[in-house]
Amino acid sequence: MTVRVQTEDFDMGAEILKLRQGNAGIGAIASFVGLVRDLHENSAITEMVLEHYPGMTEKALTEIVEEAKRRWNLINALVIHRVGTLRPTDQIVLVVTCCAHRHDAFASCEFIMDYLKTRAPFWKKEQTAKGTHWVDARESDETAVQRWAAISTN
Amino acid sequence: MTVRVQTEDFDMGAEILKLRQGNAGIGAIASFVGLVRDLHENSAITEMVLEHYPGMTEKALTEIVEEAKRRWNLINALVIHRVGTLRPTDQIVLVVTCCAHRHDAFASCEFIMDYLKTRAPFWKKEQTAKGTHWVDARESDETAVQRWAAISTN
Amino acid sequence: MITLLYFARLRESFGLASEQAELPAQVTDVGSLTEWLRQRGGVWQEELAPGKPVRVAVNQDMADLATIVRDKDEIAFFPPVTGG
Amino acid sequence: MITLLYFARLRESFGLASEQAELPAQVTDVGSLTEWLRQRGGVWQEELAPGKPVRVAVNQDMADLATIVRDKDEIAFFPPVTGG
Repeated sequence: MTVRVQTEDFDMGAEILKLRQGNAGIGAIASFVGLVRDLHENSAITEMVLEHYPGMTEKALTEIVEEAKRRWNLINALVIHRVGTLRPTDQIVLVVTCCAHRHDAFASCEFIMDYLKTRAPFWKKEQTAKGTHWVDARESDETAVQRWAAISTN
Repeated sequence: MTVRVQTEDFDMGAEILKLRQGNAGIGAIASFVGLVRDLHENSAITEMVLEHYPGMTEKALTEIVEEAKRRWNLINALVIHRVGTLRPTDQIVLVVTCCAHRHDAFASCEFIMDYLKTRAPFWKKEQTAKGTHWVDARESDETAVQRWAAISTN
Repeated sequence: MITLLYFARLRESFGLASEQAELPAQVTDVGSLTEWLRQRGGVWQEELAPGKPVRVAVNQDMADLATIVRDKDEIAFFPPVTGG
Repeated sequence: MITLLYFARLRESFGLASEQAELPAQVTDVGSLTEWLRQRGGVWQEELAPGKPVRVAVNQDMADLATIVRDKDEIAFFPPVTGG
């Protein structure tokens, strides 16, 4: 289980290869990549700055992965989240889950993303033609995370 | 939307890069890779042969992706499925979905995998120390696909 | 003429991947086609016995016993699928 | 001494990323600490007004108004998170 916060870009294919190497018990790998879009609420985005809380961010991500491990049969998992200045089409986040079976892989990957969105201390500031502004938290992200409280794991 | 059946291996990172290139409206990419495990129902697997129905397989996969496109906001999607002889840790299948938002990406990717498992004409034959045998279809795969009939898309 | 295709376990049991046949007079749908094949006896009777989990596609679309079979059709017989 | 950290919009509004302060006598929990900061007036009063969506972490764990604050604690104030 690995959690990284970094300014550098990541190579998804290489990361997944490293994660699964030497484990022939892995039958299913689900992954998610979040990218900077060029549009947010109808404004063209030219740049985005991601801020985090060093120390607490890594701790929060580790706790989310540990919780996923308690809920599903997770063989290995990886979370990489970038910080600093990013531009449209840049990669922001990578979540990978390795399991024996696909249901565990899909569910744990989506669970980690939903919790990351609402529990890990990151903040986005967008630059548009109108200037810069901090992105507001979305109600739908809170709804998404609360869903997991009611969902059985199998 | 691309569907491929091939004997060659695939490079997941390169495929995803190609799929999303030039589209800054993509904010979320979900993907799934299926791998040959070294164990199936407690027997050690040394080799596996994947057979398909040329023509119908590609048609079935295309229909599954089209159905996903009707149900979710899918910007682009890719399915690659290998056939021929494979060994433990080899990649079998890749499904990638590109969307603006993560819920659409996760749901459509899992939907395509569930339908592929039960509706696309592929058959696995496993080689173990006890000899070769055709893998039986699993009841749980049929249950997984029927779930989508009852699930709303948003 | 119709084209018959067999896959996976059925292909191995029958020792046959495909065959061309004149459409028999009594064959109008998948049900009567299956019955006609069953009358070959041996492994045909065994593998196509009622209740066996055999799937049929007509012209590359999944079919059931009531699906109509016509001259020039491509009809495939195979076990439940297990890919992915 | 306690360490106070501010992130994102709050860091910019306060013009301050962190500060060290003696734990004031009347501060026992997150609620009374917030009230103490609010009494600085201006942007402090504005950004920390009751009902504003401000999150607080004590020693890097999410906290609420009733969470106890002790000497040597690290307390962070920030808006709802928006990563991923």
